[in-house]
Amino acid sequence: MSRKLYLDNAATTRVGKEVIDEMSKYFDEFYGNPSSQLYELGRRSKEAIERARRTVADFINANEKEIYFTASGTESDNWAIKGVAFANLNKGKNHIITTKIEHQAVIHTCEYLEKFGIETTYLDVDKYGLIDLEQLKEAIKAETMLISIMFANNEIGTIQPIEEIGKIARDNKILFHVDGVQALGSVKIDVEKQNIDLLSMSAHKIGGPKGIGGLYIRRGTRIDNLVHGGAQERGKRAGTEGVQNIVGFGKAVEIVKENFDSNIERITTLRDRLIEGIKNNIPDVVLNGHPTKRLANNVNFSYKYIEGESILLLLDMEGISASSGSACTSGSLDPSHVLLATGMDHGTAHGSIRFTISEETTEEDIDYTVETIKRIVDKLRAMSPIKNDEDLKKS
Amino acid sequence: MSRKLYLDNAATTRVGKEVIDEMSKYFDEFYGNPSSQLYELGRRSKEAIERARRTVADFINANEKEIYFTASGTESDNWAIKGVAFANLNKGKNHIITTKIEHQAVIHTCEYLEKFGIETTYLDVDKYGLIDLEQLKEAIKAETMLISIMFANNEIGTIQPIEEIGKIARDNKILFHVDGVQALGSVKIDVEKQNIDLLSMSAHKIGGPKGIGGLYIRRGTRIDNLVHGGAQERGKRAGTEGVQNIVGFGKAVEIVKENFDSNIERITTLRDRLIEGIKNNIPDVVLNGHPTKRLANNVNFSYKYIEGESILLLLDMEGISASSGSACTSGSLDPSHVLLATGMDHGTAHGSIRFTISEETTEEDIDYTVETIKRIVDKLRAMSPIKNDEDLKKS
Amino acid sequence: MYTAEVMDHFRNPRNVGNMENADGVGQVGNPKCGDIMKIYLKIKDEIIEDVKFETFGCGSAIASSSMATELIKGKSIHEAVTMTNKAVIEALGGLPPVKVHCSVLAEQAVKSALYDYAQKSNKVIKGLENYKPEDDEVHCH
Amino acid sequence: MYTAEVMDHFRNPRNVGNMENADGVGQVGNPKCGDIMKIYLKIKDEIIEDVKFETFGCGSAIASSSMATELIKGKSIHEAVTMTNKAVIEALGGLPPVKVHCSVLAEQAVKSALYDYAQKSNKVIKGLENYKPEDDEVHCH
Ligand SMILES: Cc1ncc(COP(=O)(O)O)c(C=O)c1O
Ligand SMILES: Cc1ncc(COP(=O)(O)O)c(C=O)c1O
Repeated sequence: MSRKLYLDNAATTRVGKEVIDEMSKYFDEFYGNPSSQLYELGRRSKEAIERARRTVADFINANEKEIYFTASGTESDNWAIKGVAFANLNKGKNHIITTKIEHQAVIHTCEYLEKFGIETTYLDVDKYGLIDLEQLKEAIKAETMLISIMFANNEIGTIQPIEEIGKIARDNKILFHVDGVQALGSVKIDVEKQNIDLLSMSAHKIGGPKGIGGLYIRRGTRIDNLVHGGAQERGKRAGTEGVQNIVGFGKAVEIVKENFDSNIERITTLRDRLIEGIKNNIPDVVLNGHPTKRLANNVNFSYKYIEGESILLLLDMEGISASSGSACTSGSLDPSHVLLATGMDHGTAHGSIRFTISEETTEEDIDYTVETIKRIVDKLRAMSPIKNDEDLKKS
Repeated sequence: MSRKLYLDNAATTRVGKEVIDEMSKYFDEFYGNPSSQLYELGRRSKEAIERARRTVADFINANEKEIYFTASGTESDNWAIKGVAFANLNKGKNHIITTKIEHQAVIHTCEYLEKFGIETTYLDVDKYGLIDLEQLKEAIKAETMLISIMFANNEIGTIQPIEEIGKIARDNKILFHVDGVQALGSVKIDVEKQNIDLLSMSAHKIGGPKGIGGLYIRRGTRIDNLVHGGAQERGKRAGTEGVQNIVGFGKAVEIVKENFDSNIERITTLRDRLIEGIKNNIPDVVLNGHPTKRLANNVNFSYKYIEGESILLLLDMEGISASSGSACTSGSLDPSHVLLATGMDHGTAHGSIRFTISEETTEEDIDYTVETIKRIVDKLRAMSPIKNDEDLKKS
Repeated sequence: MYTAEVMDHFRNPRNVGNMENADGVGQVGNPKCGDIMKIYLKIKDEIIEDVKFETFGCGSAIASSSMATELIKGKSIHEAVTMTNKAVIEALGGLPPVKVHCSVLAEQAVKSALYDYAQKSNKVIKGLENYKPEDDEVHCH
Repeated sequence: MYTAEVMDHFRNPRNVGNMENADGVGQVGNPKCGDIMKIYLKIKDEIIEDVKFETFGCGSAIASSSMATELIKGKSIHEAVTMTNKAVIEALGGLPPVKVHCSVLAEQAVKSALYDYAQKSNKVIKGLENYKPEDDEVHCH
């Protein structure tokens, strides 16, 4: 294996040296429990947490008192949705609106809430993965308590019109939760301007450590706790804080903040080079997601007549790490629910590969990727009994 | 400040060098998402998690398939109790039995469940903090679905007769959850022998990192998820795993396992030296908890006529970190609910200090502690308007 | 995730390709489920002289097809019809539980091709009496 | 958590101790709540010539008592009675929100001691007309 090329940065990212250095003090030097305010070691831990909280708050234009640390983007999604749902239990507000292309953390949470009498409407998306604002308006009922829509999709990278959705929610006095896990660090998030009431974040998608997330909760929002116990996080999220992880999250945000615009511009250019390279060199491919309203680092194509897992395995042999759909579903055999929601047929959906690049990706890497994926697609197509769209649609 | 003596190891522990070293590879070398099984980096992360899982399972005589990683002992407690309660929702099983001296993670969870129609009986304890098995038996009803009792108390160190409780639970076909957060690493835990169905654990209490816990769930136990989403942890606890933290948890357990018996013996001897030292040198003190059925590292006394926070502040000035009650309540002004449950009056309860030692504590440290606490108690008593038990009981 | 044997057959699949004038052709699976296997047989004196496959599917589908062709090549049709998915799994040194259906598909593809041969040549193959070509309904595994 | 001023008064409290033949003594708080403050006054010509305190309580209770005694020492009883908990907090450079009640207790202890003096000496102190010694019921803050 000559080359190592990690192109699955939407699944998780490498933790950089600066982040590791910042975290390292909180293992065996400043190891106090942040709840222990009566001695120095405990106060140090607490201060470190509050510093990180301010950094995260600044980054999304929130107040530091509105940021709560959790263990993952998934926990944040669960908390936002269950917390609002349970706070409204038996109050005649039992309806949630979300979309068909949310992360499982949202979809499975909404499904679970059915047993508590809570109903969910799943909005459609068009072939680019965009929701229809008119359909959203029509879905709103007197019982609707929450609209939960992701800022940007993790598989196809499509960015929703969050500000407009937020306005609709506000006009109807409905809370608006945004799964911002993929958007954080790639799109400018401003909870005020975008009318966001709850925002889920996750550190490991932006160069921070795994197992730490955040939830922005607009002041005054009525929400139950998901995890009960001690008085951590101002009594709203119990459990001894993963201090080192919180510090790492803060540092990762700090790094992303520097040169934000120029970095995003550079990555976007590379993304488009990869998109053009694949489109121009490999026949019978479909770009998934919106051509322009998409995450700066996301390239997702369906390669007709072949299947995604075998592409991934061959890519791995060539040193390239990529993904077919989201990392979390890679254990399952169903084609991506996101691609199906865009109206794609199952057969084509099965042959989809997501490359997600990072600041470390070079032009040379992009060109190597185009050449490699072309070779692999050719090889697998030669083996396939499906040769055209007719074959693909038979079933 | 000449000396630094950390005697709050029940609040949290220092992460040792071996643990840090083991974790360090999982930041920027093996940083793959463990859900990404189709490339090398992802498989590495997954293997590391499974290795840690086996280590933890072995340590409590469980099968590796029965161990689930969470973000804290608190989350484990929440999951065990809410998970069982919600799995039994509307099935005529709406009663939980616990004790008055549980950690807030248990008590606040049970209180929260009231809004879902779930009732909890809180068992009394005697002056040593022990429950009465007869009272437990009488509390059992046809509706009882869960008994949740801590293995050892975090404040006063009292160890409950878990095996006997487990037998009672089993005889009555009731699930038995044990908050083992303080017991892990200090008491031999054997989920088979002790009839435990669910066991909460936390890494940061045994030399592991903060923000990672575990829940043992006996195979076949009907329990809802607390956090829904991706297929992590065999579909039972969603969210991208804190791989580095799980690795640290596993390593910490591995270290605790080595020389377990001789370490516990050594610490017990030091504990008893501290207990004797305080008893013999300071008048009007009360040892909290059971004299022998107590955690090897726990020393908790009430110093009459003075108040705990001022003792702690003076201890901090002398370089000694200790605690008054549990770390999580240190923000609150109420005296410890645990001490009140043992029948202690408020005034005396206010003057309680917990020292919890570690393998690193020396005899010299113990003697320095005795001498220092004596000096501090003398100073504060000289300032106090309360001079005897009569004064103390007035209110 | 996969054994070395699976990876070997995936990376260097044996008997890939199609065949003109095949004596029996069988295709099973469908694009909806993400696997299709097509097997071509050249048969002379009841012996499988040559076999080819084309597969649309995951790594283990390709490896299972490749292994199945190896297992029946040179065998008599009566032997070939007794080849089970277990034999494929064993020869591959095991498959992950979620991938077992790939080996089942390989067994069915072989049976389907033998059935086609039996139909065309008016032969009876013991063990295929009850074989029914796949119905049209789709059941993904 | 605490300001340097609080820590200084906690570590080196001024005017600690009791007083024989005090002209006024006031005690507020109770052990149930975890704070008791007792203030002793020596008064001559309506001037607080000396003051002592004893406190059972947390760091900020001790610091608040110490600061309160400093604020009234040498002042006339009419000035002393106007000392508010805010003045104590300010002089201490601030108190955490959960500890504000300590400064309230200090204000009350001073008032209680002045009231005792007024009672004993049959004086009227403006500002104490409506002062009622604590009722027996316990309200912890
Ligand atoms: C008995 C007990 N249960 C639960 C917990 C909570 O665990 P964690 O600190 O990991 O949230 C603690 C520690 O604070 C504890 O001592
Ligand atoms: C859009 C989206 N939401 C939620 C999550 C879950 O976050 P985490 O991996 O921190 O559990 C992810 C990542 O997997 C995601 O991409």
